Amino acid sequence: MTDSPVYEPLLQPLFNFLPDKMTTGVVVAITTLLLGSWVMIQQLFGPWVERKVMARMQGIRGPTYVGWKGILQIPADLLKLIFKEDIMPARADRLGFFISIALISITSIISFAPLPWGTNLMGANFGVGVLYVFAVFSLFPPAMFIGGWSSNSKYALIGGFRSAGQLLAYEIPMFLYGIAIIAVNGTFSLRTITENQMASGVGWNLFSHQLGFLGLITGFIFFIAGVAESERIPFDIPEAEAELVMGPRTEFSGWRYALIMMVEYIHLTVNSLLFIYLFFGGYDAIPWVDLAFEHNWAVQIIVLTAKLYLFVMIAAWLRSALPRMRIDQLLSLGWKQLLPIAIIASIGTLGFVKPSLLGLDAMFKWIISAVTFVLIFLFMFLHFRSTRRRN
Amino acid sequence: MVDYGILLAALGILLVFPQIMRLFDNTLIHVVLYVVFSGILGYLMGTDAILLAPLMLLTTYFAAMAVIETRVMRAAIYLLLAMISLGFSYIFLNSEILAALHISVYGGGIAILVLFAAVLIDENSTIVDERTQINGYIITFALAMIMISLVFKGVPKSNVATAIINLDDGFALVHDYSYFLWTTYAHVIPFLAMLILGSLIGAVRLALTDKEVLQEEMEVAI
Amino acid sequence: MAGETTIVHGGVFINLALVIMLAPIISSFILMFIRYFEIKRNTQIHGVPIYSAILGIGSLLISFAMSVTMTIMYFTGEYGSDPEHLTTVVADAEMIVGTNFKFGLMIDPLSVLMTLLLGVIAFLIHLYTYEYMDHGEPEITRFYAFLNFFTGSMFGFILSGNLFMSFIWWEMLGVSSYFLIGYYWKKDSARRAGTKAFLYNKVGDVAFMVAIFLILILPENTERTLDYHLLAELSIPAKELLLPGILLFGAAIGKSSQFPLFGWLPEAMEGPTPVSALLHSSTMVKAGLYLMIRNFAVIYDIRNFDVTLPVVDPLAAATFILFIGTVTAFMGASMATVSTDFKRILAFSTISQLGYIAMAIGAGGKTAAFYHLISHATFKSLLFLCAGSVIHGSGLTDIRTMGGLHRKMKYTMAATFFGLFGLSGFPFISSGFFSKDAVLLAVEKSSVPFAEVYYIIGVFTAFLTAFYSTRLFIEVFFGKTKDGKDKKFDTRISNPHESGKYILTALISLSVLIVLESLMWAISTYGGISFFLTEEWLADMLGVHGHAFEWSGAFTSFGVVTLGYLLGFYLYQWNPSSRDLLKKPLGWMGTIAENRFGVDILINWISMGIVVKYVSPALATVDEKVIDEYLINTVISQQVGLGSAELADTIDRDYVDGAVNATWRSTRYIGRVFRKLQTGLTGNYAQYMAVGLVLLLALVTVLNEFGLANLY
Amino acid sequence: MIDIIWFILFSTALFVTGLLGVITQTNGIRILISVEFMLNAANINFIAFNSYLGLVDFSGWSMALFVIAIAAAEAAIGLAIFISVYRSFGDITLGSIFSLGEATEVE
Repeated sequence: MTDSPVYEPLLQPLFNFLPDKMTTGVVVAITTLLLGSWVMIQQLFGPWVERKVMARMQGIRGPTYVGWKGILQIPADLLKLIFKEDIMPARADRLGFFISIALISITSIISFAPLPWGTNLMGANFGVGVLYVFAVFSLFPPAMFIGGWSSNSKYALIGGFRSAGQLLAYEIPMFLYGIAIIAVNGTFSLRTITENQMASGVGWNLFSHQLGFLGLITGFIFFIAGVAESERIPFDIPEAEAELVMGPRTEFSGWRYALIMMVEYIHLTVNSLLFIYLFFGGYDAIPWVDLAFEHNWAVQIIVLTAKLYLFVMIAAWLRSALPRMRIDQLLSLGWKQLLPIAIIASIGTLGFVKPSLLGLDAMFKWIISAVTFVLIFLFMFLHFRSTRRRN
Repeated sequence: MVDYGILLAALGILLVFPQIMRLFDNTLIHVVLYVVFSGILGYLMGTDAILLAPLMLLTTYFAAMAVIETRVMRAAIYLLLAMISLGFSYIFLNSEILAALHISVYGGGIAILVLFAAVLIDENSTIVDERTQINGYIITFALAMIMISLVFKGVPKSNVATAIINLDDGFALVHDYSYFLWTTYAHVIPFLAMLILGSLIGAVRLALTDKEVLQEEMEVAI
Repeated sequence: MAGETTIVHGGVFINLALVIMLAPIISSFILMFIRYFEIKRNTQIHGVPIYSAILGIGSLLISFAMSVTMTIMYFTGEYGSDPEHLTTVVADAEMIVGTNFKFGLMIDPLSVLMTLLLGVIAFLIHLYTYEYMDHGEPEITRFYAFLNFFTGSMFGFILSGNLFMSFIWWEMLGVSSYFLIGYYWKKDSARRAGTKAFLYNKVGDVAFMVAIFLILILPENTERTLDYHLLAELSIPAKELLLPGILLFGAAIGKSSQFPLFGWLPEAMEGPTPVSALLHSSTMVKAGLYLMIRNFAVIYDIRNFDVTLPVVDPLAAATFILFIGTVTAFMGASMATVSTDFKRILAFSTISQLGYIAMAIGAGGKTAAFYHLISHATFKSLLFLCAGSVIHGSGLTDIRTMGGLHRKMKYTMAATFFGLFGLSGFPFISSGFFSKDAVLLAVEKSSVPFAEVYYIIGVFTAFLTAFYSTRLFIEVFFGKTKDGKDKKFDTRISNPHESGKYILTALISLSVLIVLESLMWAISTYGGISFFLTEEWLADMLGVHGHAFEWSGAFTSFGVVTLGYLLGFYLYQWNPSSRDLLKKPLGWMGTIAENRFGVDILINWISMGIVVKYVSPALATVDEKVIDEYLINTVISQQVGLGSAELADTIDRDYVDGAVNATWRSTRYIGRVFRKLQTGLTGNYAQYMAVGLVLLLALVTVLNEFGLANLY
Repeated sequence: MIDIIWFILFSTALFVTGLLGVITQTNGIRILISVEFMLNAANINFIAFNSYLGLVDFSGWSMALFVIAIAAAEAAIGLAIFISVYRSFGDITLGSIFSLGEATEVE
């Protein structure tokens, strides 16, 4: 972890009395906290943006009273929820009830560590980079499930089942799509992936010719999987309020509810950030060119925040535009379509960029790209045919 | 070099700690006990390993609870927790990538399968008779003692390098590891993939089979 | 410069070539799959016809663009090719390791030019198809699938680098042409035509196979190679090349419809017009002659080439080729003169022109042959598209019922004019004139015996060509009846109209192409300016020099062609009643030509009268009596079968069963003893294992303590 | 610098815990959980020794990775088997499932 955060030289001498590993750990924790607080501030205003956008789409005004145009609505709600009574249902499993909420919040917050906000603005430059984020995220489904089970409520239990099933179904394709980009760049480091996209003459991975335009398919489906992963409409089956009241969150109230809603937005944020890093250029302001001002840390943090809000708005747009899917449709989309397409697309991308990995000559590379497109086209065609017939 | 007595004492703490925790039913006492015992363990293990001690204690505690606990669902939760803390302990071995993989496979994959199965089956098991249980404790304790003494005698003589290479660039390490996997073990990975695919398909087929069909198959087999 | 080629392995051209040939084939597979699923599920997917058209045409657009790119790159010297020393790019991948059966690609001037030609023409024909075919029915997906497959196979054939690969693509061409000719398979005649084409081609295929085998075992071919670039370097005496050469030409006889086997080509008109256009211009029938040009080294020993023409041994295959070519050219032209169906006239004229190309090959004029091949491909595809446009617009096929169409179909008429302008070889300016002249010149100068006779027949054929071209044009678009009145289109049958924009795009593009071609050739011949496709330049590229343009031959052609035009105009426009006068003295000739010189009857007699009547029954009898009754029933089943069964019975009863009994008895005994340990509880088993482990480790420790074993 | 003996101690403790579970439990899922602990005890040793012997060769890590993969496959198929056993017998106490065994009264 030599070339990591800018703070490190400042912080390192302060903790010299600790053992080696511990110093690093403390420095990582502090820097993660600093950058994490920036993200947490976004959490206070992201939902407001979303609610405003949705309100405009529905022709209403959204939050207006608290603060300027209701900008303090979310902090106010949070304050209220924190001071509410802490209720735990009778015959709830105490261990599970505590563990689930602890796991969910801890995993969400520590997932910020390897996300760079600028060339030298990151919590920790872990050797596993993006894999760390995926690993930490994979703890989310069991935590949701335990929470649903331990609430001792049928809605929560069914919601927990659905939540775990859904998260599991979309985690794997999401990871596979990420794997293609990771393998192409030869690193797990989100910073290196971003820097590669920043170079001049190189577009963002979403529309880069260096991936044989396979980034388009991969990125699009990664985005879908990310939306499903953050359990937003149209994929909010676990908390479908008409069927399951609030899903696994039904029995949580007070500060637990505040925490769990916060975590939901953090999920949206982190999934958007992952998409931005892997496909949308990270903190790169302009694709194809490499200008000097793009390396300024202030510009970088502003660009990344702006992109983040763009995706919050897209999420709000999706939320107000699309109807909810059925659970079987959702699972079949995840397992039967996104996963095989993920496999085809990641093999195709790899084959395009490094044909020698598939044992092919470099002269086949555009053919590989074309064949991948054709295979995906065929696959989707056949699948839609079969689903249409069944329905 | 670690003293043999200290080693045995640490082993004793690891094995006895869960039993002591079971005697109390209060969260505060649990926390105090945990802090005290990890302090003792850390003191025994020396300053270098002071961060490993609480993690070790936590892992063995969760593992023991997963084994001892009567409710299956609780056992599954303890499995999840034990696996998470075990995964973090890999970071002390410079193996961040295996820590990440371990947590994602065990936390995201196996734990959730066990949780699902536990909820679907919903049966709290009966422990076998007293005699078997006591036999089990005796045998495992004997095994632990004999193994640790064997290792204690063996390790100083064998040629284990005394230092982990302090690799500053984790990415280079991960890259080297991936390259090694891709070159030296390239022929294993397809088999592994086929194994996992086969188990997936088999599991899905088993889980989707109707009860009647299953019973018919059983009868045919008999 | 001629013959100085550098051989390069791999490179960007191979990439391009793969894209060119695989784009249509992949799209055809997709279309076939779609159609397969439609049929299997018994449903129709909405909008599939239009999407399949887009896919089919789009894939050809890719090939077209890539072939243009490849040509420009190749001749401008980018990416390793050198315009001064022309490069041959070769790529190999062994199909069966250790043999010479390779997946080979070869890119040299010949294949590059041919690819460009096919790319342009096939793309325009696909575009034309979009309007010509009815897109209301789902069958169109199948049509595009096979059309794409056909074109893709031809691309593959052109670009293939060895005889083996050529043979594979050749067979693919055959099978896809079968499907395309029989596209309207509900019609009996279309089915028959497809079968006929396929069977006639098969004759050639057999010859091809034998030829490949003979080339493989040539004593000079020490490495047993089939690669073109290696074969061209071998120095083989003309005597040994006689049989392989004749057999290779036999393949071309089947595919390119030369003298005895030309019967399938007119029948192939049963397919849709785009198919005919593709078949006649640059794919199917050209494949055979392209093979001959490609394998020039097999017909002639290329090392001993003079700069002008090879000296031909009277015994060489070339003599045979020249003879067959001349006969074909004459017969084709005379049959075209008496035929009345629009498309059949064009078909017979194709046969005649193919004969010309074969003549050039036989006379050693490789350049002239390729020259004529190019110009013929252009104008013949245009003519077929015009025929399709006329049929599409008027609904008629017989030229006697047509007439006066010049008012209704102006653009089609202009296009037909340009096509016939090339076909008849309009003196001094048309591309057909220059190429035909080159062919005749090659024949005149060649050292084959009786070259003068062939030359005279060739010139007469040129006269006939001019005559029937004039006849066709006048009968369709102008024309007078025998009473001397202007022919008018019979509006009661249908209302003729001009075709739509897609058809016209194709027609106009091809007309422009012909005009450009003619201009270039003319300027290069008279002005001495070396253009993209001038004959000298072509000759340089192909490694063989042709002849310089000669005015004496040109004036002969001029005279003959003008005579043909005048006769045509006299008989069909100025004085139609004189046709009756000619009928009496020349009628018998017409009858012979109409019956196709009895060739089909002869083939029919051989196949039906001899093969079906005598040979098949004899073979059937042999199969039934000798193989079935004697060999299988008597010898194998009774002698071998029964004896071995008895032996097996003894072994089974005495030895195998006894061993089995012994096994179960001992197993039961052991089972009784050890059953006590099996409690069925997993925990107990684990306990046993753990106890065993503890004991083992304890033993090891104790042994180690006493120095009896060294554990570490 | 952590002495390697602590990791071995760790692995021993985890292994015997798993073994205790396998011996004393009758429920299939519980046994599976215990087996996971035993597998991971082996994993700790693999990783520890590989890290301490210098990271030139990664065989130990690779082996740990394979163990993880095989454990995943085993858990998936094992739990599926238990679920279908449960649906057929209404019970997954392994000692009480005797359908495939030989009945005792037969000679």
